[in-house]
Amino acid sequence: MSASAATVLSASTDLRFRYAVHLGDTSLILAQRLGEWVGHAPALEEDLALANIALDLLGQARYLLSYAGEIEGKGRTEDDLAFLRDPSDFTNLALVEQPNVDFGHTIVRQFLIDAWQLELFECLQGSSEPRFAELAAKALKETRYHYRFSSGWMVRLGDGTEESHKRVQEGLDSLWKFTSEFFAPGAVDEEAAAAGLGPDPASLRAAWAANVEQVLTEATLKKPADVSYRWFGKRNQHSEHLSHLLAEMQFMQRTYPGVQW
Amino acid sequence: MSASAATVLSASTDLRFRYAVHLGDTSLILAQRLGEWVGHAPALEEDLALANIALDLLGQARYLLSYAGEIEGKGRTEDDLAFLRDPSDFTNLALVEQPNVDFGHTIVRQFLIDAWQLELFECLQGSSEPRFAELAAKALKETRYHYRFSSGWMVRLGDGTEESHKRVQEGLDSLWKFTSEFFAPGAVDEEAAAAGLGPDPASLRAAWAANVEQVLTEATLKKPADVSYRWFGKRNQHSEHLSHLLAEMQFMQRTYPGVQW
Amino acid sequence: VTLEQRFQSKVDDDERIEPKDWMPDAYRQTLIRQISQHAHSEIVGMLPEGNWITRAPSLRRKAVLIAKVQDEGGHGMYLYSAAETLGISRDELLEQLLAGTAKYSSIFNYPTPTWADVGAIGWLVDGAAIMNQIPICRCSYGPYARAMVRICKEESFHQRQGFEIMMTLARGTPEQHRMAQDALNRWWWPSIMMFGPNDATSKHTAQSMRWKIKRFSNDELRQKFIDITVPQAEFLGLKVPDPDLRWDEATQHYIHGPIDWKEFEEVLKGNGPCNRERLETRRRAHDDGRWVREAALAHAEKQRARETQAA
Amino acid sequence: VTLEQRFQSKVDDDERIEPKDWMPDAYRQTLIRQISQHAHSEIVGMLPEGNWITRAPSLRRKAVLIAKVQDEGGHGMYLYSAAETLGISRDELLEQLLAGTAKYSSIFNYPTPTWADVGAIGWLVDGAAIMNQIPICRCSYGPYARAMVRICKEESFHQRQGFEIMMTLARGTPEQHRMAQDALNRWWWPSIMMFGPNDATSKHTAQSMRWKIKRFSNDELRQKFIDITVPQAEFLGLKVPDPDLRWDEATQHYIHGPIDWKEFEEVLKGNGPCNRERLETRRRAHDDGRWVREAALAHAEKQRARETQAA
Repeated sequence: MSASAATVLSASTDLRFRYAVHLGDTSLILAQRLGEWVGHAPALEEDLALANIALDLLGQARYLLSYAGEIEGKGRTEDDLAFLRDPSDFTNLALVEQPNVDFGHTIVRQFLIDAWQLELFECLQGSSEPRFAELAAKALKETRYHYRFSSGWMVRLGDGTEESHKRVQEGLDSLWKFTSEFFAPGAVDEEAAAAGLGPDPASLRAAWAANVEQVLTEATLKKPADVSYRWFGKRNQHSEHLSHLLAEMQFMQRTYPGVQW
Repeated sequence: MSASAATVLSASTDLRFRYAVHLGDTSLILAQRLGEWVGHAPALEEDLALANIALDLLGQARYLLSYAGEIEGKGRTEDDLAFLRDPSDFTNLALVEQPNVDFGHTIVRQFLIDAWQLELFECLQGSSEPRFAELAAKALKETRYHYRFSSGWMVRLGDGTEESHKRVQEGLDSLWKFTSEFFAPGAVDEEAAAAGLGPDPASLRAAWAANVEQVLTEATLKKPADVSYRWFGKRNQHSEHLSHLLAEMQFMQRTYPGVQW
Repeated sequence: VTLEQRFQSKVDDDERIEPKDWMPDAYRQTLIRQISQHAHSEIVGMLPEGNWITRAPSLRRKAVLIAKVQDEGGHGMYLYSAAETLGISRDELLEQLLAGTAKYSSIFNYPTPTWADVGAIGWLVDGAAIMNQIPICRCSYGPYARAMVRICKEESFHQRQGFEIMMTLARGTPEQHRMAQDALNRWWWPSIMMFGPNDATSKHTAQSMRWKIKRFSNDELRQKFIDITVPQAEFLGLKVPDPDLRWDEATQHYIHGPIDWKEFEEVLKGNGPCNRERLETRRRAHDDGRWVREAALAHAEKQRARETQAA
Repeated sequence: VTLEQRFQSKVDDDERIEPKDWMPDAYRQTLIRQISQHAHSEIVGMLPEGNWITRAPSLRRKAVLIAKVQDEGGHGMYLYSAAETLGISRDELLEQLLAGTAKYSSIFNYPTPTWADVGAIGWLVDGAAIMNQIPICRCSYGPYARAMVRICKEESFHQRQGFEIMMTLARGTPEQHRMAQDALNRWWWPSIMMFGPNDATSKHTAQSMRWKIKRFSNDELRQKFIDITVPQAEFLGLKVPDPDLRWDEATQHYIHGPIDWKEFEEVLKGNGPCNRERLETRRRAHDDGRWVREAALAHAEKQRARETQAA
């Protein structure tokens, strides 16, 4: 984030809006997925922990989408942005919309994104936009806790039983391709970096990879080969899962438009 | 159906509307459930068969809901009735909204309802309302085919392997309680019977039970004990599954109201 | 004096019984039954409201709902811990729940077909629960009483949230008002029945009163709940679905119509609208989670072995 | 004359080769590969459109969509049967599909995020498929040619339905128009790539032409498709997402911009947006259905035993 004061000032309203929505969508959609677990987790402790992570992420999403609505200046609220946009308007990372499948897949998804958010929020604290910096400081503390939970389970499952190892390795193999999006150029986060709003996505890779590799080693898991996957949620390219998730999430607001709840 | 000409004439528009909606909802919701199977069945032949049954049921639903909208005279179409009513307005039998779970549950659900529709449509052919009689004649032929499929699978699964026997017995134990609704009084079908529109629900029980018992015997399955279950879809009392099913089914129409597709 | 007499006089003097104290076996068994039943209710009670987490109509409501359901899980944890002080493990208790031999509050066998049900549960079910639970904060058994203090605080918070949902709906659009009224229609009688059978037919009351596990009779608590709740319904502009309900000047109480105890018995026997679904859901979560719990154990075992080897 | 020469002269004379006829092994293998690939494409192709069955926006569209996906399953059946006449079983073919060793059309590795995708698949994907398949109705191998006649009839019906969905959207509300344009943007290039690599790099063409399994080159068919489809897009009021696209008076053809063959290769290699999901879905259906297939076999076995005993 080495943008000069001049570029900082030029970070347009539109860009700040889109960046806030991108980060907010990622937290929101992941919160929605984790919310599906509540009442159904493998044990009571995990149920509470997943609910907790969902709550933190939902808090981030509300902060970011409210801010986005505010700077957009068209009177859209956090709820308008969450419930009244079409799937193709969402710019969350595609990883977070992937289904829960089982606890193993859920933990892999969480671990990969936690490790990324650790780096993201660390850097975002230095954003030229105080609102992003403020969010990042709070979210970083939360993410450290999430990461402790998810990396702990990566190790327990990877280095647990034969079955748990197999399941979590499958989850890893299945979800790995979505991590290429974290660091890929050509989307709003790159623009945001150029304007000093946030970190250059590519710059997060080294620390993320080192972190992930260390945990995978401890978990006796095999790091999947990198593939050139290029369908990115942050470029509005989503899997089929997102529209199903949104159909459920948005149903009430779509059915009763303009109503207070 | 021994109503006199006088009662026949007095079968109010409102009653015909509600009866058509009740029967139409049952076919519609079951079609929706079967539609979930398409592309996911145990083998290609079953995939095609389930799609076929879904299509027949959907045809029945369209006929009945169109007719309901017509006699209601408020300009509501089959789509308005299918996509713009709330769960509590639906009067389908609760059995048909129960989730697919596995092929065994799906077959049990289908078999129980097929055996009921056989009797229903047989009698409904004599409805004082020609439109119901016409629907019944066509639907009866379809139902005979559905019943052949579902009863055939009941026997194959019940008298197949240990696992298939266990699964289908579980499905039967789980779904049996919903059959009490078929024959219970105090809902629109009883009113319809009094007005000569359709059969007395209780009158269908003996033939249904004989049929079911025979198939269960051949399938080496144990008939569950009757329980006094009294939450009935036809009295607008639904399980939690219906609102999820409708949220998915209705999403497009709810999101884009008043639009042609 | 016998142990039993000493025990009873402590109870009579409003002293707390603690885990290491001597206690009659029947007292212990009654407490295990009651606490575990309460714990199971919290766990099963996560499901009807949890059903709306993915569909909550605003982000704020979603957050509040997740937090509430999470609190219920937390209550389950405190209560299982309280039960464990009486010499039974959480695993044993869970097994009883999943085997269908332990009870939980019948109210959770009713479905939540609409969003208004989330409001109605908070307002009525949590309201009735508080009524039942506040006296237990002074229960003779220390760990149970202390758990209950914490739980009651959170419950009354939930109850207010539920009431607020109902108020928003009742004062909202006609559809919302209808949704709220429909939920009240469906939850009123089951809530009334949460206090258990009439005193005349309730079997545990007398002994539990003597032991100060229970401090008011079922009918007393039910009456208290109705007296508080009916004016709230009026305030909301909703109609309590009891045609016989009337205010009685003489007793200064509301008189309610006859309760359909047959429905109560049926739901208790397992024939409620969701009994089977609730247990199946819990069983599925338990079964699907087995490999995870096994992995955690296996990993802990490996860690221990490595540490031993290192030492 | 050798068997091979006699075979080739039959082909040259436009006589049909039938299952019991002698044929070169390479001809048989080429056909098995092509027919099974086609069959697999029908089966996997049920998934992207099937994704919208539960959410189709009207009952009529739902019925049409179910029927269409069902037709695709039916096409899969005919084609597996045609392949079976060449001495390979459906089970073997399915195994290859699930093992990931058999190919299917890459187009089905793209997702259907919106309803407009159902229209776009009918219009573009079925349109391209027909272009590929019509010549196969005159293929030298009888069972394949006959299956294709039946399939082509249904496909052109599907194509019209897809076009009609697109028309309704393109002429509908601004949101609907946007949905249609977005779908065209996403499906255009993958459809163009359905015809396979440029003739210069295509390896199977020459021999297949000689055997009359193939009658036009990839580029010929692609050109034909573009020439027909571009005016349709104009008629719909939609913009083809190719900035270089232009009508060439001299050749009386549309000239298209460069194709991103790197994307084609990536999707072929398994790195498309849904490759993994499609196979996992098929595998799950297969695995979840195992107990059912086993039960059917076991029951048939029991029946046979009973009949033998009775006889």
